[in-house]
Amino acid sequence: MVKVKFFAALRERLQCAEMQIASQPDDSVAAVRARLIEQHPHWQRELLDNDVLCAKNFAFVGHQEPVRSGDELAFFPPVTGG
Amino acid sequence: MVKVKFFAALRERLQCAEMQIASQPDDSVAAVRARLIEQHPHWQRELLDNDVLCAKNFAFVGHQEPVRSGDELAFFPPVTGG
Amino acid sequence: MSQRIRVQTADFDVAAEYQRLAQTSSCGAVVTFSGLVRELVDAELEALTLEHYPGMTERVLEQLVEQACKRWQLGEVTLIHRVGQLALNEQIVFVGVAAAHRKAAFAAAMFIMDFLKTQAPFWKQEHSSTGSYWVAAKATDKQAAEAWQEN
Amino acid sequence: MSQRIRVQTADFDVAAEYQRLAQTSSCGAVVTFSGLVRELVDAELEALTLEHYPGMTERVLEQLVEQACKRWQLGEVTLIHRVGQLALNEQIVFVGVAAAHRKAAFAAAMFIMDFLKTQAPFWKQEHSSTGSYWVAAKATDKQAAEAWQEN
Repeated sequence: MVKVKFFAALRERLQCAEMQIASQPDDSVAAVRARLIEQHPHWQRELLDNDVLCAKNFAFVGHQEPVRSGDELAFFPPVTGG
Repeated sequence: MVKVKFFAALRERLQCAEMQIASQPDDSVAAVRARLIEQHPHWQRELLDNDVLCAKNFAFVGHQEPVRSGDELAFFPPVTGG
Repeated sequence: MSQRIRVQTADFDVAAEYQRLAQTSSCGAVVTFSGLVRELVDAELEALTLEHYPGMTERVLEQLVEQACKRWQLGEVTLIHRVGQLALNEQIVFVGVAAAHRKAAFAAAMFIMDFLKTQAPFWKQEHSSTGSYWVAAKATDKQAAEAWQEN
Repeated sequence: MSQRIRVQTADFDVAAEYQRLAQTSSCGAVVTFSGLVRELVDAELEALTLEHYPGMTERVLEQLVEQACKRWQLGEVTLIHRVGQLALNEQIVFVGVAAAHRKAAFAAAMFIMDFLKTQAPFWKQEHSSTGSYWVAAKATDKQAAEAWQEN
């Protein structure tokens, strides 16, 4: 399983802060995101937004990043701290 | 009369903090300095040092700056505050 | 080099943080930056909520401080960022840098703030008289962070 | 815009100065710089004497702050410089800038320090285990001030 978290405006729009999704062989961020959209078709526009950032195990990653069972993914909007 | 002040290392080397010197028609910083050296020949090396800065009435000036009776001139080494 | 990095709901005391930095006996220069909650231009701000990604935030802040320490000769760095609900005029973020030379202290503090603004997973939501809105990321912040890569 | 400029023998309180700057309700960014008396590399420093040119010093500091205020959008600027005899670890100089944006606050504080170092009539004399010496001006300080003219 892969843990998936959403933050801030994205969390509110998807109405989901955290979920689990089954991992697959040769999995990637892009593949996990595609399966999230399969399960929740109304998430498509939000998750495919070019501005959405992704982190794996607390570090920024690109969409081609490999994903394994036990990993934690997070999707979130551009950050606005400071 | 023109008031002349010296500061820091220059004050110590000339052994003079403040003095008065008679002003002359069409006077300038360079002319005052030349008269100071006439009166105190051993000041020549210190006062002709290229690093020495000059202020007239509390503002930096160049050596061609006109000088009149009542003005305050100051000669001092490069500043080192902060 | 010593580092002090905090993500906390509690307020911080700039006076105490400054004292800590000024005690570094080899450092003649101390630069501090404090960010505060300010009035909005177009609505009356009632409060600000700061959400963050626990676990990732601390890691990113540590990496920013480490990068600054590699880039400049620094004595001590403090980085504190608050989360949760903040009222008008409250303190949000503190960066303090003690260094032997002022140029390094200024540059490191600016570098940390510029990267924090684009890399650290914090999100601000403004609660104003007209509703609650997530703050949009600024293009100028992205440009400020990118400018460091050219040097 | 309000300015607070002081040349004094007494120490200053960074906490109080910060509080004053942080009260400027439209300014989300406060940057402070503090310069301290530090150990010498090659001798044991016992004390530092700061001489200045009363009358000119205040004028130059006012002009520096005014130039910064023309160049950037600033809310409040504080500039304090001590004179007289200072011991190891004592505070020498404080620059504090409150502004709406951090970039202006950082730039103005750096600008004021860079020009103060080359334009304000202060002179440091170090009293160390090996004697008393007037500090020599640094070429790097001159370069730092000149760099602003290129922008």
